[in-house]
Amino acid sequence: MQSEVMFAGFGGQGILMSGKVLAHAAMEEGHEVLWMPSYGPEMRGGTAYCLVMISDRLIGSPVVRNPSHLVAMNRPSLEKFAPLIKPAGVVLINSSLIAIDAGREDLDVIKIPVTAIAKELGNVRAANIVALGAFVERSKIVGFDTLRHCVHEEFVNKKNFLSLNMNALEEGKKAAEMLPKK
Amino acid sequence: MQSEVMFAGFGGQGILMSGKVLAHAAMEEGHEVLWMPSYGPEMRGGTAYCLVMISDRLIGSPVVRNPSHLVAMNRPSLEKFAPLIKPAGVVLINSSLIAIDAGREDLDVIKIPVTAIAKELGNVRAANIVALGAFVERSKIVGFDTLRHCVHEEFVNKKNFLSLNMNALEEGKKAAEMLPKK
Amino acid sequence: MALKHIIDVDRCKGCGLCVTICPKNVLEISDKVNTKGYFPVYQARAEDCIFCTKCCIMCPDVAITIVEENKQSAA
Amino acid sequence: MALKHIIDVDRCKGCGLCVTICPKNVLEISDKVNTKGYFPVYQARAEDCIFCTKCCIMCPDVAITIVEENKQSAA
Amino acid sequence: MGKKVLMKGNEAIGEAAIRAGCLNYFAYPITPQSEVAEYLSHRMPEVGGVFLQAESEVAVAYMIYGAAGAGARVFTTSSSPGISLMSEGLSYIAGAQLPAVFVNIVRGGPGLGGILPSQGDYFQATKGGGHGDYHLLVMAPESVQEAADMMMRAFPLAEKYRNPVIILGDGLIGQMMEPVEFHDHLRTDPVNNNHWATNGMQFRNSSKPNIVKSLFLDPDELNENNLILKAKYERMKKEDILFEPYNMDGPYQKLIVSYGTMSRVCKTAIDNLKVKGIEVGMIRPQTLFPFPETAVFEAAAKESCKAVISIELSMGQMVEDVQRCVQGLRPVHWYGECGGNVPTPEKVMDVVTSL
Amino acid sequence: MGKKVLMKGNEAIGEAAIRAGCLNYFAYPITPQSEVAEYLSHRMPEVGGVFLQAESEVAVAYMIYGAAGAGARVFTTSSSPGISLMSEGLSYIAGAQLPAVFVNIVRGGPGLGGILPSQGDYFQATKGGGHGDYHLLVMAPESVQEAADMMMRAFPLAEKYRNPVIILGDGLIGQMMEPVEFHDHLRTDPVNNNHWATNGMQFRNSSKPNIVKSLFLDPDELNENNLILKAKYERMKKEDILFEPYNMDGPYQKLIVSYGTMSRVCKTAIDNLKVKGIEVGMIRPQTLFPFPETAVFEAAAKESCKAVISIELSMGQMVEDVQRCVQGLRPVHWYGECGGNVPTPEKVMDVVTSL
Amino acid sequence: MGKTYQKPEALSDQHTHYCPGCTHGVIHRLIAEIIDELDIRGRCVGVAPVGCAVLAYNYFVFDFQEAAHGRAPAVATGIKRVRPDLFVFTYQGDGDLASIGMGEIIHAANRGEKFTSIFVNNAIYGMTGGQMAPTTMPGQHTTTSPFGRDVEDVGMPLKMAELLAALQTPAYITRQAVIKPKYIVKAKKAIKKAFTYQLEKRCFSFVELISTCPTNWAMTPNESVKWAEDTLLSYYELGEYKTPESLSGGANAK
Amino acid sequence: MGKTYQKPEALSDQHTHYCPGCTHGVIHRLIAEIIDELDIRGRCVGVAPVGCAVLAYNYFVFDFQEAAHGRAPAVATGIKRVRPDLFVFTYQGDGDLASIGMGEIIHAANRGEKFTSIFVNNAIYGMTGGQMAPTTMPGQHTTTSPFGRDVEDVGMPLKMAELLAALQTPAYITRQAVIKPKYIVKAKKAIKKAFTYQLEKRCFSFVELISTCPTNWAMTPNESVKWAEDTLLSYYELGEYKTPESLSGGANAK
Ligand SMILES: Cc1ncc(C[n+]2csc(CCOP(=O)(O)OP(=O)(O)O)c2C)c(N)n1
Ligand SMILES: Cc1ncc(C[n+]2csc(CCOP(=O)(O)OP(=O)(O)O)c2C)c(N)n1
Ligand code: SF4
Ligand code: SF4
Ligand code: SF4
Ligand code: SF4
Ligand code: SF4
Ligand code: SF4
Ligand SMILES: [Mg+2]
Ligand SMILES: [Mg+2]
Repeated sequence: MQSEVMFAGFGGQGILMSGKVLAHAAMEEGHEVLWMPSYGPEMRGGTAYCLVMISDRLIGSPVVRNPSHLVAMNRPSLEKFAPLIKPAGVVLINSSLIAIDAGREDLDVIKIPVTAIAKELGNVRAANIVALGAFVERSKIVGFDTLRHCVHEEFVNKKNFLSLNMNALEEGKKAAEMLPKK
Repeated sequence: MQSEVMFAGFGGQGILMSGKVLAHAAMEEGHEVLWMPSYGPEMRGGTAYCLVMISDRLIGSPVVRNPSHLVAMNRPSLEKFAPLIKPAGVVLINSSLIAIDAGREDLDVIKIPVTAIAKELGNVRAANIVALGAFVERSKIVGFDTLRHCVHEEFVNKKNFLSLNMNALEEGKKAAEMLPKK
Repeated sequence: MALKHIIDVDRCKGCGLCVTICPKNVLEISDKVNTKGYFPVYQARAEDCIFCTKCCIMCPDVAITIVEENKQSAA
Repeated sequence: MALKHIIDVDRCKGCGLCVTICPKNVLEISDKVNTKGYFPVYQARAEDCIFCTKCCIMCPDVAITIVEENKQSAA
Repeated sequence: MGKKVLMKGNEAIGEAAIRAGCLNYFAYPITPQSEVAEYLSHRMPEVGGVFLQAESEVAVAYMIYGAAGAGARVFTTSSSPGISLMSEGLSYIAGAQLPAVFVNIVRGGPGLGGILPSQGDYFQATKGGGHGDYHLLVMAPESVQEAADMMMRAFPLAEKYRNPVIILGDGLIGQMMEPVEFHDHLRTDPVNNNHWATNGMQFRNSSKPNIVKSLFLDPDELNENNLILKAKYERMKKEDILFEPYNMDGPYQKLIVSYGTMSRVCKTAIDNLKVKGIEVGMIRPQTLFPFPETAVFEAAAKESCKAVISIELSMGQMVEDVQRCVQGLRPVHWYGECGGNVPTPEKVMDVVTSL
Repeated sequence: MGKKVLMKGNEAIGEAAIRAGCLNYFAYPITPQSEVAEYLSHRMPEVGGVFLQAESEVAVAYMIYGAAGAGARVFTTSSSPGISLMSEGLSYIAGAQLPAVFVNIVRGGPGLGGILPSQGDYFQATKGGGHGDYHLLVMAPESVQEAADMMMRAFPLAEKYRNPVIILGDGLIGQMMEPVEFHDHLRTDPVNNNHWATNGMQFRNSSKPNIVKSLFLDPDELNENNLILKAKYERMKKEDILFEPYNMDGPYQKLIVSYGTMSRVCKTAIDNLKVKGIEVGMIRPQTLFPFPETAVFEAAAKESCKAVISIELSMGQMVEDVQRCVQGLRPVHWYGECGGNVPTPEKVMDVVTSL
Repeated sequence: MGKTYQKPEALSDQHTHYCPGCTHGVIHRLIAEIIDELDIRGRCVGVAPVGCAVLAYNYFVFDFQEAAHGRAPAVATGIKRVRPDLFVFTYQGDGDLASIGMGEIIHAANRGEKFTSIFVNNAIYGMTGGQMAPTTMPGQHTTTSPFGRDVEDVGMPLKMAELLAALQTPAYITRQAVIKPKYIVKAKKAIKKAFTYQLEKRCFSFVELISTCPTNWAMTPNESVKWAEDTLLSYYELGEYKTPESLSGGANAK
Repeated sequence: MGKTYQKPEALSDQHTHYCPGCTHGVIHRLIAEIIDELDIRGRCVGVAPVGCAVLAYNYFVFDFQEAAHGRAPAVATGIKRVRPDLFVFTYQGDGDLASIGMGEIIHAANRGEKFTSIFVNNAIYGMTGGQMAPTTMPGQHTTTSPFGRDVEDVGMPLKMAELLAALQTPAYITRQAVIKPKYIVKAKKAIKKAFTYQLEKRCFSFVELISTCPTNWAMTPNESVKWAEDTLLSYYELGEYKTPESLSGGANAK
């Protein structure tokens, strides 16, 4: 079994980091993982994304046309990637910044105002971790405790941001829990 | 039929030019010719030389281990090249600067004090043309009139040197004529 | 001939340089995203504008133009 | 201890720089070729030499040395 | 081996060099490998090593020359245009027989090209971008782990042969994170360099100067130097060819030759085809020079094999080596893409089955 | 054709360029080709052309890029290390599809090496010293006359393909004098460059800017550019292969493949062997890229032929192309010398007869 | 009172890829305005660098060549030598011009090539993600000077205008800034002067422009302006460093 | 009165390949003398250029590296960074250092690399047969400036000492000559000072030495000395251009 998660949004929205935390958690759980970012000058003012691949066996091709899931932090990235997601995939829409829909019926779309939630927590930059919490809660792609552990590790050396992000993770989880089960 | 003439001496002795004039003359007479100089930093304070190849048909290899003839303007070049000359080849020794012999019996060695002759003509730099005149007179490798023509062409734009070198050519010829025929 | 101050909302990247530079404090950043995802600037106090072109000179994205009103009328 | 002015004939390239530079006009170019084909310098008026080392300082080929006589005696 | 950490290829390359005892790094930034420099700009001071951002790649090559010539273990990283600028330097380093490690995180070319994954520098690396008769020892990893492993292997090989080693990655290898386990530190110093390095006569108790140079004005000496080099390359062919056979036990009808990022895609394609009952074998060269000539020949010679295909992220470079090795025994095909689009496993399956 | 004059190869190269209508020359001195610059430093002013001694070979490559990009006919000359320094530039020029002519009077390498004749830059020229998928059109003269002829041919070819052309000579070709007859002046201007050259919009009555570049950040566009290049190289293989068969009519038992200076020696050797009753044939590639693949294959395939040998002034470079073309049909041997000693005809005879 | 302002014709409609607040955009605009004013669009060739301005050719409406990293002055030399009737300028960043391209800029300036170089000094490598530039300030943190530029280790920031002014060949060398309108207005005058010197075939001309890189300085655009004004301008003094009229060697003549 | 003089130990017995009267030999000797005097032969590494001094490694009795044309400062940087305990100098001609190697020398100087560059300015490319150098004098005939250097076309001769003195990083920069004993004595003092600065780890040091090339100037050695004194010294003024003690920027500071 292999699944792929696409994280996408503006540069500066912490896209690469949430992907990395997820990859870390999957690795901790003994999976094979691969994290691949977009890179280079196209990042200037454009869409940044990263793909996290999680698998039970050695990961072959790092090139995936149709990822399993999507975390879309802004509108251009939803528009770009939603059409590519495999049927039944979880698609998280940051409804604070995205007013449109995924435009597909065969996906498990969850709309969460992650930016607004982060703002309420005191720092808009934690939106990526809110999204991560919500996404993992919905997709169950890794265990939540592992995820908590990995978020902790990520921020343990940035003391000012640790509790902010631990809270963000829980708030994301909560927001997802409140959605109707599909 | 192909023959090769090696001109050798110090840098500054006009070695390359006398070779070039000979090549020119041979070309004028309808032969295939090739002129190959030594080049590069080994010229600094060392021995300069050039090889003139004259042939009735297309010249193949420009690499010749055993030239037919030698014009040696200083001692190191005589020592270096005399052993390589084909039997019966003409070897001109500039006896003004070279006190030794060719050390071979099977060559047509002619000793001419070309530097001294040039000095008498008023310019030691004409020694190369004295040598050329003597060598051609002895070897008959090209017609002397053609040679005169080519020396003239070479110096026609350096008016100060024209008559000097025309004289040098004749003096070289004379010096060779005075030697016993072999 | 009256002058008109025009902000091309979709060229604006919301950098805020013009806001700081405006001598009359005319400009503010909007809270509505433009098509490129930026929050563009707008003339919050258009009536104070003296058409000094400082904002035009500062703007790295040539998002602001000032034209003579009648020339624009056709638009 | 007397000084001795020695020219290594085979190092000398006959450039003549030392000849010009010698304050006592001691040096001249020889008319005998050395092994490398150059006409080396020699002390034409050795008795005038004041061992000022100017020629040593000038010589690009370190062809001239000045030593204390007794040190050389072994050579 | 330590515990697994999740690391970018570029960072793993930097870390592996340190573990290989290489504490000297000179480089110039270029996408997609700048993270190596960024990583080492704080790691080198930590371990007491040398980190210097040079003014250009031309200068980098000669800083490497100087440092290696002085007997130090040293490496650099760059990407395609930067490696081109090092061509003259690589030729000098090979000619002077200095050990040093180069990493090329290849991007799309020619010219400024693009920054996405490419294998367009195969010729440059294996046939010698610089002038004269020399070869680099060329390795190509297909994963972050292998990139780290090859780095640690590269230094001893460079020193064994006194020859530059180059590792060819691409933007995927450099930019992606995968779990990686590092080997233990190699706590060795460069060996034997007292014989040739300019490390100061008094430090090696010698009164004989060492000269580092590639100038041999005398043709016999230059020929001699070239024969020494040639002998090394022949020795590499005997002792240090590396390749991975993949699905080679079955009765494969097609043989893929493919390396690096591209070979991972091919592996997935091969696995998928196997499920469909189609057997395809693969030779994955891990050293591109020395090239696994015999392995490719023998694999092609296998009875079941009907065709060979070289699959590359280039317009057809390795295919020439494959053709040379297969010696007309089987038809040799080529498939590739350029510019940064890495073919999908599906595309590879199509291409292979339609042969 | 005019009358025969005795001229150095280097000077003939300069003169031929002028006759080919190329009035722009940028270069940096290096033995053994500095005479080209010395010649043109007075000839260019005479004909109203541009002569500039650049600060380095790196700069030369980009002066050529700029001048060619502006629509001018332009060329340079250098020798091995200088060409290495142009690697990045050559890749840019090929990527931007600019026509220009380069001359490499090859010297012994690697590194500073020596200055005597060598063919050690075969790989660099034919496989691409720079990064990325591109090729130079490579020609190799064996005489001063042919050097001049190839120069005149090089410019139209460069413009036909919008691709750099390189001529590989060596110290013999550059330094020797032979009689040479020049073709009449080509009084043409570069054609079609209004479509792409940055020659000023007003001068071509256009309101559309022309852009000269090799950057294609979009992978599809970069792939497209590479496909255009590939198509050109395929076209070269169809339309512009040049080679000379020598003594190919008889029942030769051995086939030599050899070019440039080396092939002249081989011709003498073949003639001498013929006198002794031994028949040896030769293919002399005049274009090294495109390589006369079919000609070599067919020549090797001839019944009488028992062995093929690539004879080069290198440690074995062209031999790889020969192997590739011969496809295992006949054993392929190699003989070569490096460093500046050109083998004598006698040595070649020995080698060939002992096969 | 009040003035009009409109986008110059030499500038294309295309939106730039520059980050919000990046002053590359300001410089593009100035160049385009002057080219309009001098009416030389039809014979103008720009030479783009490798750096954030690598795509500059998309933003202007005249011929352009994209050079290799650092080599724009050689490219411009090639163009100008074979076509002296064209108007040619290079546009280069500090990594491009002052690091890898040092040889080319000094030699072009010293030969007195008759083109203009616009030098965008933002004290960092923008394009590649914020590495140290030769012009990075002492103590400035970058991705390759994570502890701040250590002048003991890598020396003081390079002052290109001063360096080029030390050459003997007549030239116009000036340093300006583009961080606030008052500087921008002066910068425009300087660029126009530089272009005019070229049109008059008088000399090589060089305009250094102190710029910002909010993204890699990790500041907002407004913070960037302040930092540039406070920190950069006190080290990189603005002014005319050399004019073709000044005695050869300028301040540096001995 | 009277003194002794003997060949320094750091100089090998090998006869040089230099032309008669070429001052490369003088410089070699000075370097060797100072290395003897400072007793640093055992930790000395020289870096040879490509130029007539390409074979310098044959004439000294200590470790040597032969660099590529122009790249000696990069090579020296490599050596000195990995082995700060070694004593390192480059020896470079004007083609090597001032033309192709411009980028490397400026950056090494600006980083304050702790090695010494000996710069042999003979206003010509000696090795390759007398082509124009960046330091060739206006009107000087060379094989690539057959009508004399045309400053309208290729600019004024480069003054390397002045140029490097315009850098901010502390350094020792001096120009001396080796054409007559009186200059040679001073040149030796300057080189010794430069070496000492290196030994004290204080700064990059640079000694430009006005030299002759009788062969390619087509003069006798004595004529060469005269031409150098009359022509070169009036353009290339001798003196100390910068010391680590002088205020940063020296004469050039604004
Ligand atoms: C030969 C080469 N080396 C390195 C690079 C990578 N590179 C691209 S842009 C750049 C530096 C850009 O910095 P700067 O010139 O200051 O321009 P900015 O982006 O700051 O405007 C570098 C190192 C390259 N493209 N080519
Ligand atoms: C890359 C490269 N370009 C050119 C050359 C050829 N070359 C050798 S020495 C030299 C110039 C020598 O002049 P200079 O540096 O002034 O030294 P000099 O001989 O005058 O002492 C040149 C251009 C080379 N060897 N390598
Ligand atoms: S024109 Fe002047 S007053 Fe009006 S908004 Fe712009 S800066 Fe403010
Ligand atoms: S300066 Fe321009 S881009 Fe920035 S906020 Fe103002 S209008 Fe928008
Ligand atoms: S030591 Fe002085 S006086 Fe004696 S020869 Fe030399 S220069 Fe003349
Ligand atoms: S200076 Fe030296 S080489 Fe020259 S003539 Fe005097 S001793 Fe001989
Ligand atoms: S990275 Fe810096 S220089 Fe580049 S566009 Fe962004 S702000 Fe401008
Ligand atoms: S060519 Fe000039 S620099 Fe070279 S050794 Fe001869 S005189 Fe000296
Ligand atoms: Mg910058
Ligand atoms: Mg010189």
